[in-house]
Amino acid sequence: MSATICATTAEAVAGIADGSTVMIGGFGSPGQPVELIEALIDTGARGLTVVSNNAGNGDHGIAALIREGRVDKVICSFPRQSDSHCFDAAYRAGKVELELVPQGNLAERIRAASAGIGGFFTPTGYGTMLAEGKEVRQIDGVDYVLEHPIRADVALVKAHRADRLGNLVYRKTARNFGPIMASAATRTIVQVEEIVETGALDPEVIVTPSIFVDQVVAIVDPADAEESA
Amino acid sequence: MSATICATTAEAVAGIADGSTVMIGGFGSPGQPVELIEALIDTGARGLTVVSNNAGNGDHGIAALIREGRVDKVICSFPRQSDSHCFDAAYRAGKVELELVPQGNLAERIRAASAGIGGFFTPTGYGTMLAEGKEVRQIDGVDYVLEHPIRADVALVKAHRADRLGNLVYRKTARNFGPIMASAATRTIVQVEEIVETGALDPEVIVTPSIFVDQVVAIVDPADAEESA
Amino acid sequence: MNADQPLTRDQMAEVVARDIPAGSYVNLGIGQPTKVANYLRPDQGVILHTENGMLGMGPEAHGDEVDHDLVNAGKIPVTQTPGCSFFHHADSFAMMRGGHLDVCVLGAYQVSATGDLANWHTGRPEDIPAVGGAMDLAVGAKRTAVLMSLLTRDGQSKLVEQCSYPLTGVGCVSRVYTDYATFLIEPDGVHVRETYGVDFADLQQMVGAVRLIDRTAA
Amino acid sequence: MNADQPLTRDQMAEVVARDIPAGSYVNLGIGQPTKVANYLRPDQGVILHTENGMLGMGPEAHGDEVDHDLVNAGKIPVTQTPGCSFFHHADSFAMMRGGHLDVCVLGAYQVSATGDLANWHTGRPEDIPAVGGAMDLAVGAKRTAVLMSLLTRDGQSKLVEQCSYPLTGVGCVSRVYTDYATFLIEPDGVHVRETYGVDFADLQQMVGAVRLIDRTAA
Repeated sequence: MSATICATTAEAVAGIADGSTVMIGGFGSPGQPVELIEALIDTGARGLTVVSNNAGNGDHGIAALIREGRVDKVICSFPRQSDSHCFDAAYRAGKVELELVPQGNLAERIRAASAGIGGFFTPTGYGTMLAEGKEVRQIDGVDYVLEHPIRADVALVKAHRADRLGNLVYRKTARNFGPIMASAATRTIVQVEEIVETGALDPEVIVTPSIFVDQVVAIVDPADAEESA
Repeated sequence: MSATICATTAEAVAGIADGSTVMIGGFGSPGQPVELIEALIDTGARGLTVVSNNAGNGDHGIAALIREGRVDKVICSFPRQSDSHCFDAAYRAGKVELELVPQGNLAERIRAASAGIGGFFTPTGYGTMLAEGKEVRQIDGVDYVLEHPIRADVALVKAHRADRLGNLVYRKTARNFGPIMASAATRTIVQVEEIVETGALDPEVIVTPSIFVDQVVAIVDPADAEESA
Repeated sequence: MNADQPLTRDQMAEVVARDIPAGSYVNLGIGQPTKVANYLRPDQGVILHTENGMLGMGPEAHGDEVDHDLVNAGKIPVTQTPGCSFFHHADSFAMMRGGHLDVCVLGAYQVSATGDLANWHTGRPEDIPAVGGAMDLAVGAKRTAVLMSLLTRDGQSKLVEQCSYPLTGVGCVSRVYTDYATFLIEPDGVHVRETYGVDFADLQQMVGAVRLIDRTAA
Repeated sequence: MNADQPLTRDQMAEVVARDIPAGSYVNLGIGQPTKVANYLRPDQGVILHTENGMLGMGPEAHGDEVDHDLVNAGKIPVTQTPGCSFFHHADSFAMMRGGHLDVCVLGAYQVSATGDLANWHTGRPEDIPAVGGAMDLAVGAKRTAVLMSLLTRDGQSKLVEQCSYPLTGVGCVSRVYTDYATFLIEPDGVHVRETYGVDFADLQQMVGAVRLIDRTAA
């Protein structure tokens, strides 16, 4: 269904239920939708499962969501960073569960959810502790592990520009998980730096077609997750 | 390895061995690399397996390759068209084998080859004669069929522009199978309407990164598969 | 409409169009269902998908509008609309298979009482089979609708207990639009929403073995 | 070079760089292997991939060059080169997993005589595990090389019969660049191509249980 242009982040994130699985874009700071995450914190939603490459850095964005006790579980590839103290503390205190997934399997499992694939055989992780208990199979002489899709109720994504239909373009390496998360969640909420008229984006360069987008809000001067005060 | 800019189509397709599996881009006429196919015919290569959405239309391109008796097997989704007489005749004469694959499974199997996926569970085709003999599995209440990657020795692709490194952009619905075939073959040969200087294509809009491209040749005014004489 | 006459092909397309919720993303397959586009109102804001890699497909192209790189799934030249986008085949079919389309409308040889669809192959050994995107479309959309004449040329119902033609998909069809009635396929059976030129009793006789549930008064 | 002294970290990076064929697509992981970029010659035409969605990555960015939307896998600001391209994470890892990269260079805690790699987890229960793209890189490239010091701080060989640390990948490493020697892991065993500051006999003693094959004269 058509996307809605929202006036505020509060309007964009309204109605995210307790216990939701929430995909959050970004690879570290680039692409992390800090303003949407802060609006999510303001809703008071709890018991969330967060799917993201990292588990937050500094004191804002995902880090704040964890610090405020809203997250029961994190599915990610790289929680440990020099400034991941919010996650580290919650994890060591047993307040947050961690499902560690190799980064490419994380991306492919999200992509599988978006593409209606029920499972896939990946070579990544075969023979390691991250494949323990999983089905394995040798196909044409290569050993694979069976992995399943990761779906989400909501995706929070940061893009560069949207048109009024919800078509998206991204900027440089801030693209990262945005396009696959936008297409894997039941509801996709996007913050962009600019909303342009429909038809202003070249159809050849649209990265996320509007079909995947539900709410769009413009944040003219977004905070950097590492620097925001 | 870096792509080579070729002066002629003959140079671009040189060395394709008898018995090769050759992916050929296009959905009907748009995206079909007619000039590369004609150069392939000129090499005399035989016993080919062709992977393409269609099995040729009119008398040129894939149709000519089949008419000339170079193709032992076609893997495609839609061989039967109003003007697919070359395929029809060869098929009815028992000269060419057909593996019929639902179009989305064809695309996903090609994509799986490019992505190093050993197999995947798809809902498409479940319970039909095109899934007979294939492994099935119910996952989270949905019935799936296990499908395997389709790899190729060579891909022949038509794009719009290339830079000198081999980065590609496409034009409208002629994009279709080009990007996934380019990334699924051991060797990818591309015809474009224009070769531009490296750096002239916006890095945000490149659809096929140069890593997937081996040979590029410019065909300034390419024939349309339905119209070429 | 509970019409006095069986619907024409154009009227059937109009009924389908009227049923599509505003703002939907829709795939109209190839052939007769593409007529539905003619009856979509601009204020419905429906966005058309074509399997060969485009959202926001416009009407058929004529004259100078024709661009050989811009065709629909039937390989007919089409136009583009503002806000359209292009993508490759794996992405296009991921969009379908992943359940992102709201509505898909397909033709059919037969539909079963439990929503099985047969629309790709006659099953005759002399015919060269061609499946295209039919099986992907059948299972991919949130709602798969069929648009077909109710009867074959020799008067047999194409709504059947079990398909005799080779299947395209299992249990995938939820609505069937025909010249004599609009059917809703639901877990408890086949409901008749509207009839055209026949009454419910006539219709039940026409479809024979499939037990219908009358909702025409609703 | 069969050097008189063990190599410095910079010299090790230089040996790796010299070994990369012209025109290769290369991923240098994070940390020490990224130093290899400093020793690639412009005429080598090597194109760098970074897992977070870019081909044609340039050197680290400084001052006004810094763009917060343009970082490498270590989240350090970098620059772009002419002909670079951006893509999303599924495409980036498909590029890796699909075997499209010619060379990948990683650090390691341990490498086994059959090419098993351990580089992601100490195995200590008190450590928070983080894997990132390590397992994908290990299995994805046409050639996976390791760049590491040969010995641990307490003098144990990191080239081992069997890894005691948790594995990153099985049988994936084919070259190991260290300060004392360059090793080639082949089906028939571990070959020594060059030694630095030690002779073959010294080296065999340093690595202990792993039986080495001398190819330094070749």
